[in-house]
Amino acid sequence: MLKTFPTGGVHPPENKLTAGIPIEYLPVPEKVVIPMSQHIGAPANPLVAKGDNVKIGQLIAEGKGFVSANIHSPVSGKVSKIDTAADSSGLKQPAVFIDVEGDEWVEGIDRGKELVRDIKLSSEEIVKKCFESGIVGMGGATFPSHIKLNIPSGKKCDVLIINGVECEPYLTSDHRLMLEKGEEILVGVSILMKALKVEKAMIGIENNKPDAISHLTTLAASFAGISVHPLKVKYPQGAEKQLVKALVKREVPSGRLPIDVGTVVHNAGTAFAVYEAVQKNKPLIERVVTVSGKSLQKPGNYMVRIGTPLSWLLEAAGGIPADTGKIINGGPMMGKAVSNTDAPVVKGMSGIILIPASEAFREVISPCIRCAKCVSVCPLHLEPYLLMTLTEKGMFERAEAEKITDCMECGSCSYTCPAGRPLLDYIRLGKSTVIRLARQKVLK
Amino acid sequence: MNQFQNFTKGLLKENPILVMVLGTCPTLATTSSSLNGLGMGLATTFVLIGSNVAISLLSKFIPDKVRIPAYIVVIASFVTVVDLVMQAYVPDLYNTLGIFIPLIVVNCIVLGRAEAFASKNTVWSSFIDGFGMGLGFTLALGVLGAFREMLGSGSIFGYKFLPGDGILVFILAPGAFIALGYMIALVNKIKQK
Amino acid sequence: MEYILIIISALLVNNIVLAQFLGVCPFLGVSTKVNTSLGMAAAVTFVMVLATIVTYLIQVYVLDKLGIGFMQTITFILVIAALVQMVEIVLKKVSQPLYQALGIFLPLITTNCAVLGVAILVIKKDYNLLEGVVFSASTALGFGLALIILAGIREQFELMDIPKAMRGVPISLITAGILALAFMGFTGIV
Amino acid sequence: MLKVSPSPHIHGKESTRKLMLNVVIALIPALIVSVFYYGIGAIIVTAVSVLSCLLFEFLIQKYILRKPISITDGSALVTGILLAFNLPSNIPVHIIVIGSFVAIVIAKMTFGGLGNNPFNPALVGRVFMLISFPVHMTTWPVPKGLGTGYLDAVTGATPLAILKGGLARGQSMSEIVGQLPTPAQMFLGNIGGSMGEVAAIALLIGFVWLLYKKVITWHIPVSVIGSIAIFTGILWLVNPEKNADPLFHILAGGVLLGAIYMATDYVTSPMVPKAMLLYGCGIGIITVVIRVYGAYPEGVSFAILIMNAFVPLMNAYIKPKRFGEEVKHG
Amino acid sequence: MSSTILTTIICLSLLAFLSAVILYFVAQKFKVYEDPRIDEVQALLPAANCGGCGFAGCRNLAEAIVNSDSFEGLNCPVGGAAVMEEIATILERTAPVSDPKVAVLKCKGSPEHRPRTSVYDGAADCRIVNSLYIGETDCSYGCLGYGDCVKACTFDAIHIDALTGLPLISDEKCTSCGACVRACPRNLIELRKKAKKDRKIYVACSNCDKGGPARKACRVACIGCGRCQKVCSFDAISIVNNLAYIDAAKCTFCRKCVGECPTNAIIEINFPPAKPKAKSEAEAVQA
Repeated sequence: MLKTFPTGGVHPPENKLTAGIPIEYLPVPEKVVIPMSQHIGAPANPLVAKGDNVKIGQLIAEGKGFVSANIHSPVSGKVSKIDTAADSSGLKQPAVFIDVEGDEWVEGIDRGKELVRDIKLSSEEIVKKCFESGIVGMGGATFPSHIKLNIPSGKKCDVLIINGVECEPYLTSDHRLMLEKGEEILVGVSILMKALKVEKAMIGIENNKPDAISHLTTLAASFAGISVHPLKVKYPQGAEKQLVKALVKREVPSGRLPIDVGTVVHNAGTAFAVYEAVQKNKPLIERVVTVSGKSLQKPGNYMVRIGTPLSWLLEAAGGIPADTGKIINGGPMMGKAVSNTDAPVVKGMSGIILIPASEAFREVISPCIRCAKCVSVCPLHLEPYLLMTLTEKGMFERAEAEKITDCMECGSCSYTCPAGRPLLDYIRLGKSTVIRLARQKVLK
Repeated sequence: MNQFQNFTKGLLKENPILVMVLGTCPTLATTSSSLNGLGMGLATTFVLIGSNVAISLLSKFIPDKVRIPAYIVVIASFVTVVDLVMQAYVPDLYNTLGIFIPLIVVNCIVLGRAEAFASKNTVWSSFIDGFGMGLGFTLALGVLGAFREMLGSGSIFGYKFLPGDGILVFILAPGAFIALGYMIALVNKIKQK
Repeated sequence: MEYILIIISALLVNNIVLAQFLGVCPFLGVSTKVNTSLGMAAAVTFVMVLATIVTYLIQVYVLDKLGIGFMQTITFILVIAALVQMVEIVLKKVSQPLYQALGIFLPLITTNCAVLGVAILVIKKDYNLLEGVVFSASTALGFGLALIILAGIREQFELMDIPKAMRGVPISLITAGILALAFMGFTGIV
Repeated sequence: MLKVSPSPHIHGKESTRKLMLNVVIALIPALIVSVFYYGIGAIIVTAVSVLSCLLFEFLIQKYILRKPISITDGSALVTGILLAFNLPSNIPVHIIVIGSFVAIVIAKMTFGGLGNNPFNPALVGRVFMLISFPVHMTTWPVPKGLGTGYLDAVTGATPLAILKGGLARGQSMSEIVGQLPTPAQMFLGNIGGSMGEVAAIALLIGFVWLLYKKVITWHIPVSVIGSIAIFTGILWLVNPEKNADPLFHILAGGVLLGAIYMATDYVTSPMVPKAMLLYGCGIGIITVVIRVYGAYPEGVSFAILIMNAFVPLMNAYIKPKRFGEEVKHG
Repeated sequence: MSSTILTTIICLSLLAFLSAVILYFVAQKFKVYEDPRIDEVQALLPAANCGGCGFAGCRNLAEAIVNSDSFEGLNCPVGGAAVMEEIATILERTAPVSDPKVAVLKCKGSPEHRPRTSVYDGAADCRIVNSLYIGETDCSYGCLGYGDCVKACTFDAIHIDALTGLPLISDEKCTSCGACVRACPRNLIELRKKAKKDRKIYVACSNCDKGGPARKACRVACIGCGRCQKVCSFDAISIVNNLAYIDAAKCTFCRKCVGECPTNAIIEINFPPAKPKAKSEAEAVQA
C-alpha cells in the first residue's frame, strides 16, 4: 500500500501531455516587464530609475520588511520606465520595464554546467544567500523561502520534506526538473538540510512519475539522510499539510504551519533554485514553465526568464490555437484564469494551460442534492455545501465556527459536485469576508 | 375605524387563524368534520363576545398589574358556562369536542382580544369586535372542517356525495396539520399580491 | 410496567402535539432555533409537572371535598397562571438571553393549552399522583421532542429556498403533518 | 474572447442526472422480478406512478413555483419508481395518482423542490396511502407469474402479516412457521408483498451496482440491516417461540428496499459517516419496535420517516473530525 | 345552593390571595429593570431590519437611542426625519436634521460604451468577480453587473437593466438605507442629497486611471480633464485622482458642466429638455 493522506481528495484525469518533453531554453524577448510583487508579502522596492542600464542578475528591487523578496534583472538592457503593468488578471501592479540590449552578466555568477557538491557556506550564510537571491516557493505559493529556513525560537525541525508531488493535472515542470537536474536538486536538498540543521529529508513523489522516482532513488544513495518516497496518486497531495500527513503521519493543526509539527516543506523546484543560488551564485531569474493544452501545436517545458510576456511564451509553443476557450496560469485545479496575455512570467508561474472552448465551461448549476460527496472529498474534512450556503446567506459567524478559514481552496469540492455548484467560489468569498471581519474586530 | 370595519376585520384582514395564527390547537383538533368545526367556532364566539363585553365593562376597575389573571378568571367563568350548557343541551357534540371546550380558556384569541381590544374600547365596540373575531374564527373552522370532511370522508355536513371512504388521513391528525398549512399558505400568497 | 406504558404512550403514541393538538401555538412559535426550543421544553416540563401536582392536590383535597367540581377550569387556570408568572420572573433574573429568546411565549405558557390540558387529563384519566407526575413529565418530554425535531428542521430551512408563501407557519405545519404521519407508525404499541 | 472563472477549471464526470440514472439501473432487476411474478399489474402500477410523478413535478414547476423545469434530472423518476415499488401490484390507478400527488406536491415541491425536502417523498406518499387506504394497501396479490391480470388477482397476505396475525391469535412460532414461506422463496421473491420489495436477490444486485458506481456508501444499508439483525436476534434468542428469526426479519417486508434505496436518499439522509451509522441504527431499531410491538406488521417506512426528521439535528451537531483537530505530535 | 356559592367564593379568594402573596415575594426577589421606552421606540421604527442605521436591527438602534443622551450618529435613514421626530417626542429631545438622500450609480459603462474583453463564467456574484480579476472589461473601477446591490436591497428598489447591464435605482422605492453602498465591492454607489423634482447631476464614473487608459477602457469614462471644474462658477467640482466629483452641497444645478464634459460622463436626470443649442452640442460630442 502506497503512502498517501487518508481521507478526502479526488483523482482528476492527469493529462500530463508534456511529461516526456525535455526542458527547452527559450530565447530572451526584446522587452521584459518585472512586477514588483512576485511573492507573498510586501512588494519589493525598485532600486533602479528610468534610463539605468542593468545587467543579468543585478539586484533591481529590494524586499521591504521581513516577508518580502529581492528581485533581480533577468536580462541586460535599459530600464525604459517604472510604471504599473497589468498582471494576468488584468489588475495593475507596479513594475519595472526593461528593453533588452546585449547579454551582459553580473560578475561572480557561475554559468558553467558542472555540478558543485561541496557546500561551503554555513547555515546562517545559506539563509542569507537565499534571501539575497530572491528565492521564493516555486510551487506556486511564492512564499519567500528564507523565512521558512529561519526556524522560530522554541520550535524544532526534525525532518525536511521535499515536495515533488506535482499533483495538478497537466503540469510537468517539477517532473522534468527532477529528471534532468536530479543531482542539482539533491545538492539543493542537502543545502536546505544544512540550513535547517536536520539529518533527514524525505522526497515525496507521486507514483505517476516512475522515471523520476527511480532516477532520484538511484542518485540519493550517495547523499546522506535523503530518501525518496513514492506516493499514491491523489489530488491535493502537493498541499503542505496533506504531504506532511502522507509522509510522516503528522497532522498540522488548524491555523498552524508544518514547523509546528517539526517539519519544513520545500518544493523540488525551490531546491534547484537554492542550489543555483548557493553553489553557483545565481539569483532567481528564470524558471521552468509547462506550456500545455490538448490542441496546442508545440506543448513543452520551457526554461524562461522572469518577465517574459506570456504571448512570447505562447508564440514559442506554436501560438494560441483558435479553439482556445480559457488560458490558465497554473494547474487546472488551483490556477487562475488569464484575461491578459501580455502579462509577464513571474516566479510562481509553474505552467500555462490552454483549455479548448469545448471544455472551458462551468456546469449548469442545479440544486444541492445533499449527496455529501463534497464532504467526503474535502481533504480538510470541512463541509463545503454548508460553507457555501452560509456564505450565500451571509451567515459569516456560523461559517467561522464551521472553520471556513481552514479551507485551502484546493477545489476538490467544486470538482466533484454532481450538481455543478460553485462551492469554492463562495467558500473563497466567505473565507476572505470572515478574515476581514475578524481583523476589524481586532482593530476595534 | 367605523363599526363595520371593526366587524369585518376579524373575517379576513385580521382573521385570527389564517392571518394571526392564533388558537391553532382547537382549530386542528375539532375540524375533523364541518359540523364539529362550526360547533367549536360558535362556542368560542360566545366566550369571545361575553369576555369582551365583560372586560370592557370591568377594565376601569381592574388594576393594571393584575389584569391578566383577572381577565383569565372572567374568561374561565364564561367557558364554564359554555361547558355546562353544552353538556346539558348538545351532549353528543360536547363529547366529540371533549377537552377542547374547557381549553377555550387558554385560546390565545380570547385573551388576545381582551388584552388588545376590549380593555381599551367601549362595550359596543368590544361586542362588535368579539362578534367579528368569533365569526372569523368560526368561518375558518367551518371552511377547514368542510375541506377535511370532504376529502377525508367524501361528505359535507354529514351528507355523503362520494362513494367509498375518501382519503382517511384528512380526518386524522396529520391531515389537520397539512390542510391548515396549505390554507395559511394560500392566504399568504393572496396577501403578497 | 404501568409507568413504562404511560411514558411510551405519552411520549410517542399519543404525542401531545402531533396526535392530540395541544400546545400547537408554542410548538409553532418557539421552534425556530434548537437552543430556544430546548429552553422552552425545559420550562414547559417544569411548569407542567409543577402544575399537575398542584392542580391534582387542589382537585382531590379541595374541589372534590367541597363538591364544586365545576370550578375546575377556573381554579386550574388561576393556579397555572400564577405558576407561570413565577417561572417567568425567575427566568428573567437567572438567564437573560433565554428570557429574550423565549420572548412573548413565556407568558403564553399560561395559555399553553398543553399545561391546562394535561392537568385536566390527569383528573379525567383517574391517575394517582405518581402516575399523574409520570404522565405529565413524559407528555412534556413528548412536547419537547416534537419541538426540538421541528426546530432542527426549521434551522435547516433557513439554509434552503423554501417558496415564499410557504415560509414560516405553513411549512412548519406541513412538516408537523408529515411528522404526525410518521409517528402514526407507533399506533398500537400501547 | 477568453473565458475567465475562479478555479477549479475542470469538473468531474458526475452529474445529478447520472446519479439518478444509476439508481434507476439498480432498480431494474427488482422491476423485472416483480413483472415476472405479478404480470401486467406491476408494469401498470410503475408506469402510472412514474408518469404522474413527472406530470405533477412539471405542473408545479411551470404554474406555481415558476421555476425552470427540471423534470429531466431524474429525481421524480426515481421517486415514481420507488413509490410504485412500495405498492401492491393490484392497487387502483386513482390511488396511485393520489399517492404521487402527495409524494411530489406535498412532500417535495412544497418545500421548494429537489434538495429541500426533509422527508423522503416516496415514503411520505406511501405512508399517506397506507393510512388513507388501509384496505387497498394491505391486500396483496398472490404471485402467479407473468399471466397475472391487473385487478383480478387472488389476494393473500405478506409473510409479516401472517406472522403478526399468528402471534395475535396466540400461536407460537413453531405453529406459524408452517404458514410462512421458506427463506429461499423470500430470497427469490416468490411471496406476497409490495411489488418491489419481494425479491432480496434483485435488490442485492442493485446494491452491488450502487456501491460499484459509488452512488451510495455502505454505511446506511449495513447499519440498518445490522441493527435489525442484532435486535431481532436478541429477541429470538430470548424467546424463539414468540419471535421470528433475524433472517426472516431481514428478508421479509421492505427492509432491503428501505435500507438500500429509501434510507440512502441523499436529500434526507445525514452527510457524515458517523451520523449515517447512527441514522441507520435508529431506522433498524424503530422498524423492529413497530414490527414486534406495534399494530402495523411492517415499520420500515415509518422508521425511515421518523429518522428523516432527526437528520437536520444530526447534520447540525455531528461534524466530521476536522483535519488537524487532534494534535498528535508535539 | 347558597353554601356552594359561598364555598366557591371562599375557595377562589383564598387561592387568589395565596398566589398573589407568592408572586409578590418572587417578583421582589427577582426584579430586573428594562427601560420600557426601548419597546416604544422600537414600535416606531420601520421594522425593516435593513441595517441602514449601522446597527444589526431595529431593536438594537432603539436600545442605542434610548441609552444615549443625544442622537449623534443615530439615525434611521428609512424612516427619515418623520420617524426621528416622533422618537424625539417620546424621549423629549430634539430630533437631528438629516437631508433626504437617494442612491446613485457612479458608472455608465454599458457594453456599447465599454467593450467587453473577456467572458466571466463563474458564480454570479460581484464580490467573487471583483476578487478574481479586473472584470469583463478593461476598466478595473466600473460596474460588474452581477447584481450584488440588487440582492442587498430589501426594498426592491434596484434592478439590473437588461439593455445596459447596469443596475437601475428607483427614486421612489429607495430609502437611502445604504445597504447597496455597503454591498458594492467597487464602491460605485453613492447616497446623494435629494433635490427638487428628484433632479440629479453627478459624475457617473469612478475610473481613477489617467485619461488615455480610462478612455480606452470606456468611452464615457471621466478622464479628469478638468473642463467641468473650470466652467463651474460655484466651486462645486473637484478633481482627485483623475476623477471629477460634484459636491451636492454646492451644486446649484446650473447644468453648465454637463455640456462641457467631452466624454459625457456627467449625468443630468429629471431636467426639462435642454435648450436646442446645448443639445446639438451634446450630440456633436456623442457623434
